[in-house]
Amino acid sequence: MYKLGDSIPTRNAYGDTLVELGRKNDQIVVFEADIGKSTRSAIFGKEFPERYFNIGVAEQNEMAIAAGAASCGKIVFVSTYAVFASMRACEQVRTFVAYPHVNVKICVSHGGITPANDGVTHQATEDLGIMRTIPGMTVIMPADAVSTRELVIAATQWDGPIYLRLTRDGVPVIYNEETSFKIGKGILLREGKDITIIAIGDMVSKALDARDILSKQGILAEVIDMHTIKPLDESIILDSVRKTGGVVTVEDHQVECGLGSAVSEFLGENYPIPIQRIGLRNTFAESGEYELLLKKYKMSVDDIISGCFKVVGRKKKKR
Amino acid sequence: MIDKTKELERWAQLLRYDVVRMISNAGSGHPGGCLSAADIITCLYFKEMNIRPEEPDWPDRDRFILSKGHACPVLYAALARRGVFPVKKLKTLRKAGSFLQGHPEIHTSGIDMTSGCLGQGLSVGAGMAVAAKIDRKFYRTYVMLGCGEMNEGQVWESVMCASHFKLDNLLAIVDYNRLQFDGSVDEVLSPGSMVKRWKGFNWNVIEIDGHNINEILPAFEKARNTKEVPTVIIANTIKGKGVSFMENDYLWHSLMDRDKLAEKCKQMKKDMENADSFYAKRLW
Amino acid sequence: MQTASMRSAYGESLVEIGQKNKNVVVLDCDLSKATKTSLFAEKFPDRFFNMGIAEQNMMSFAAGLASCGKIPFATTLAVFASMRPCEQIRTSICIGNMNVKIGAPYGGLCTGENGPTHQCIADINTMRGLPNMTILAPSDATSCKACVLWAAQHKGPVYIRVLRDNEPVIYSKASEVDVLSGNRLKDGNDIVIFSNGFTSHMAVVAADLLEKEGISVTVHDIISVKPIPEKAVISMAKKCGAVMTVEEHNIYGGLGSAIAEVVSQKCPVPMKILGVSDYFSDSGSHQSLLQRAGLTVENIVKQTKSLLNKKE
Amino acid sequence: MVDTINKNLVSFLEEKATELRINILKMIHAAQSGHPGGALSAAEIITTLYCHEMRINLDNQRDPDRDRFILSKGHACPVLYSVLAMKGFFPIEELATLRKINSRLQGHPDMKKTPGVDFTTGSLGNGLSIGIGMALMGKLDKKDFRVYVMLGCGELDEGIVWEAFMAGTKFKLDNLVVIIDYNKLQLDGDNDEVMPLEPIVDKLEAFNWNVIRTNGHDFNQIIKAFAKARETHNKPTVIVADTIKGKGVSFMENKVDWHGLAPDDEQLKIALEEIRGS
Repeated sequence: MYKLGDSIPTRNAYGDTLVELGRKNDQIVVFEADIGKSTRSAIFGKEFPERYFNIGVAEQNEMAIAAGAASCGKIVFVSTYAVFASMRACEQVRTFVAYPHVNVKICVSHGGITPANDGVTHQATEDLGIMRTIPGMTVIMPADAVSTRELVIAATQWDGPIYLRLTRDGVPVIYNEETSFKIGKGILLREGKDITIIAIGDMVSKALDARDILSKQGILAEVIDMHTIKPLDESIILDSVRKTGGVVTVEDHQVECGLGSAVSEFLGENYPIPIQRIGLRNTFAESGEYELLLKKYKMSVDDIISGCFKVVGRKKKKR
Repeated sequence: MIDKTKELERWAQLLRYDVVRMISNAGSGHPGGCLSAADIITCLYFKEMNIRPEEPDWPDRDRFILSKGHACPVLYAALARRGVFPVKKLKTLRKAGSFLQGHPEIHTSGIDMTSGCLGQGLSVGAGMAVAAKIDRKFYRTYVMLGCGEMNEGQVWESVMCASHFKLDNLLAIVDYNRLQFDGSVDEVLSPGSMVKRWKGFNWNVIEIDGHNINEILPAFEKARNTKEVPTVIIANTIKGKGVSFMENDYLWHSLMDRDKLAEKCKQMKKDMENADSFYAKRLW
Repeated sequence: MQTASMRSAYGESLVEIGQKNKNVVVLDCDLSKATKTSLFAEKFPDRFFNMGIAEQNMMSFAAGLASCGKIPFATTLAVFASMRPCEQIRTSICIGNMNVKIGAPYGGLCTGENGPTHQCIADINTMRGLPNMTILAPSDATSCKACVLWAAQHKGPVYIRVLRDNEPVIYSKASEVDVLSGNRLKDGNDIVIFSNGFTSHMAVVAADLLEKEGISVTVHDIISVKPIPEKAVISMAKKCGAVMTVEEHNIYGGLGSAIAEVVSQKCPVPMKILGVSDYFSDSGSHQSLLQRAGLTVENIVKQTKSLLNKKE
Repeated sequence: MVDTINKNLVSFLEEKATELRINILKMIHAAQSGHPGGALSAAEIITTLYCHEMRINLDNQRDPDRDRFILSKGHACPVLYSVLAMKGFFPIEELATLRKINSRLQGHPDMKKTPGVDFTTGSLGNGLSIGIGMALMGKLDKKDFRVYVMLGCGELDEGIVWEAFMAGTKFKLDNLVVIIDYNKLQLDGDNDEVMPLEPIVDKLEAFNWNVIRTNGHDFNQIIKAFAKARETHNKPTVIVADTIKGKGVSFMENKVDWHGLAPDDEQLKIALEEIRGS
C-alpha cells in the first residue's frame, strides 16, 4: 500500500486505516472537533456518517462525550490536533478517560513541529510528556505510514486509553509491510556497537540518515524506533546499551518530559550511562519550513551526529 | 476630497489585496476568514481605535485581540498600512525568522496578544478591560471572534464574566460568516439564535451587515455610549468576501489552490492599478 | 515538631505583597475559602476577582491583566490550575512570557479523602514541558512565603505548588530560603537525597536515622523544579556518587525526572526515584495514602540502603 | 400524562427521601469530611429517579439496556451512595466506610469501584458531556434507555457545560434529561456574588433546549417534569429544579458554610431529630 521512501503524512494513513477498520468492526465510532478534513477522520465520516460525530470546536466536550460513549461498550476514536487533545482537554483526558480506564483512542494530528508553517500555537511540543504522566495512558507516535496503519489497528485491540500522535506533513516510509508492530515493543532498526540512538515519530528517519553518515566516520550506531514511549520497552533499551554504553534520544518534542526524560529515568535507576537528548530545548519554535526549523532548533541530522560524538567522547573519558 | 466611507472602502480593498498576495506568497494560510473580516478591521484601525503607529506599546492605546487568530494576515496588513511596520515585511508571512507568524504573537509590533487557539481571546480581552477599570484608564478593548469559535466553552465562560464585571469598555465583534473549517455552522454545531444567546447572558447586542461601513461605524459609536454592560456586534459577513470563487465556499477556509490564488492576485493588481492612483502607488 | 499551614501562608503572603505593590491582583475560581485567597479578598476587594468555576477563562483573563502591567496570582486547586487550563497556560501565558503567577494549593495527595479526581500527581510534569515557565514546590509554610515573594519580583510565569495544612516547619525565616538553588538541609558524603514539598521533612528525619547507622547523607531541598539548579545537582551527585529523589508526584515527569535528565547527561551515577508509582490513588487520609505510595521515613531509609549497595 | 399522582406513591417517596437524608448525615459524620449541603438539596430528585423514574436492573447491574444516571456534581455523592445502598447495590453498612482507605465509596464517585455508579465524576462540569456520549450511543444502537444527568448550579460557570448544551441540541437527544439542582449557592457564596446565572431559563432556551422549571423538593412537580420530558421529542430536556441547599436541617439550610463541612456529634443528633420529626 505504501512504498518505501514515499513521503506521506501519517495522518493520511490514519484516515485510511480508520475506514478499513470501520468496515470490519461496527463497534468503532469516531468523534471529531471541526477539523475532520485535516485530521483525515472525515474519510471515515463520509463512509459511515451514522458512526461519525462532529462535536464542533469543543475539545473538552469531545473528550468527555467519547468517554461516555466508550462506557457503552464502543471502541471510540477521538480526532483533533495534538495541542487541543493533550492540553485543551488535558484534565478531561485524565479524569474521564484515564482514571475510569475507558476504551478511548485519542489520535491526533499536528504532532511536534510538523505543522511547521502554522506556528507555535498549533505545534504540540509538550504533549507526549503530559500524556506520559497520566496513569494508565499508553502513548504512541508512529514513524511512518506503514507503522501508523499497524499501530492504529493494534490500538483497537488494546484494552484502555491510547494517545497516538500523527504528523501533519509528509514523512518518508521506512518500513515494508512485513514488519510486525506491537504496542509497547520498540523496533531495532539497525544494529551497531558504539552508541544507541533511540528515536520516535518523524525523527526516526532522521536518525537513520544520521546513522548512515556516522558509519562512514567509523561510528556504528544502533537505531531503535521507540514508537511507544509509555509503557517504555525497557528490555530493548537494556539489551542495546549493554553493548553500546551510550545513548542519544531524538524526539520532535521538548527535551524535558518526553522520550529523553523517560529514557533518563529508566537508565538512571537501572544502568547509569551517558545520555544526550535531542529535541526542543525549553523554547517554543516558530513558523517556517520544517527542515529549516529542525536546523534552527538543533534537531537536524547534523545535530544528531554531533550528539553521538559527544556521548562517544564522554564514554571514553569515563574509561 | 473624497468622503470618509469611500476612503475606508479603498483601504479595505487594499487589505484584501494584501491578504491574497501574502497567502499566495506564503503557500499556506487562511484567506476566507481574512476577507470576511476586512471591512471591520479597516474601520477599527483606520477610524475607531485610538492607537499610535509610531509607538505601538503606548500604554493608553486601545487594544485589539484577534481571537480567530488564523485570520492574522488581514490584521498584519492593517498594521502595515497604518505604518506600524513596513508594508514590504508582509512578504515574510509564515517564513522562518519572520515576525509575522502563522498565528499572531504578542512580540510582533502592534499585536496586543498571542492567539490562534480558538476561544481564548474574549477572556484575555476581559482581563485587559478589568485592568483599565482598576487603573481608571479610558482605553477600550476590542475582540474579534469567529462564529465557529462560539463552540468553545471558554467563550461562554468569558461572556458570563464580562457581564458580571460590567465591562462597558469591552466590545466583542462576531465575524458571523456562518462557515467553519468542516462546513456550515448549522451543520457542525448550530449556534441557534446568536442574538438570543448573547442577550441571555446579559449583553447589549447590535446586529449589522459586516461589510457595510455605514453600519459598522454607527455600531461602534452605539457601543461606546452604552454603559454598565458589555456590547457585542453580531456582524453578518460573507466568508471569502471580494474574491468571487472564494465567497461562501468553506473549502477556502484555508488555502485550497495556490496557483488559482496567485492568478487572482495578479488580476487584482492589474485592476487596481488601472482603477485609481490611490491603489497604484500602494501596490506591491 | 512545629507545624504550619502552607495554604494559609500563601494567603497571608498575598496580603503582604498586595500591601507593597498595588499592581498585585488575585483571581480565584470559587474556592477562595479553601485556597485562602479570601484573606486577600477581605483586604483588597477591588483587586480580587472571583471568576466562578471557570479555570480556562481565569488563565486567559490573567494574561490580559498581565499585558496591562498587573501581576495576577491566578489561584485554584492544583489539578484545576495545571491540567484543566493547560492549553490556556501555554497559549495565553507561556508563549508570550506573560507575567502571570499560578497558585496551586492541594498539590499531591493532600486532599486525601476527596479522592483521585481532586488529587494531583501530574501537575509538575504538565507544567514542566512549557517553555518560560518556572515551577516552584516549596516544602513548608516559610518557604511557601518565600516563593510568593520571589514570584512577585520575577518577570514571567511562575507555578507555585502549595499543600494544605500541618506541614512541619523547616525554615525559620523566609529570607533564609534560596528559592532558585534550593537549600542544603543536611550535609553528608555517601548519598544525596533531593526532595521537595511534604517529603523534604521526611528525608531529613530519614537522614538522621541513617546517620546513627553510620551512613552519611546529604539532603537538598529543591524548591525550583524548573529551572532545575543544575550546578548544585551535579556537584552533589559527583560528591556522593549516588542520588535519590523523593516527591509527592508521579515517578514519571517530576523532580526525579528532572534530576535524572541532568545527572544522566552530566554525570551518570546510580539513582532511585521515589514517588507515586504511576497509579490513581484512592480516598483516604493523607497519611494513609503516603504510606501506600511508600513515601515514608522507613521506606526512604530502606531504599537508601539498597541504593548504596548499587554504588560502585 | 400524569394529572393525578398516586398519593401513596408520594408518601412512599417522602419516606425514602427521609431515609436518604439520615444516611447522608450519618455517613458524612462518620467520615468527618464531605459535602452535606448539596447532597441534601438533591434528595427528592434522586429519590424520584431511583425509586420511580429510572429503569434499573439489580440482577444485572451493568445491563446494557438500563437507564443511566450521572452525578456531575460528584461531591454530592453521599446522596447517590445512599440511594444505591437502599436499592441493594451494596450493603447499607458499607456507607460507614465513606472516604476511608480501601473503601469502595470514594470521596467522589468512581465507576470502577462502586456498584451502580454509571460514570466517574468529581471535577465539575463534565457530567453532561459524558451523558451526551451515552445518549448518542443509545440512539446509534437503537436502544430505548434514557440518560439522566444532575448538574449543580455552580457548574454552569464551566464552559464545557455550554459546549455540551450545544451538542445536545445538535444531536436532538430526546433520551437525555438534565436536572439542575438550583440551590443558588456555591463554595464561595451565592451565585449572584460569584457568577450570576439569571436569566437562567432564557439562557437555556437560547441553546434550544426544552426547559422545565420546577420545585425540586415537591414530588408532584418532579414526577410531572420527568413525564413531560418523556413526551418531548427531537430535543433534550433540562429541568431547572429550585432547591434549598442543606434542605431538611434548619441550621444547614441556605448556609454556604455547609457546602463542605461534616457535622460533629451534637450537630448530628439535632439534625437527625429534625429530619425524623418532619
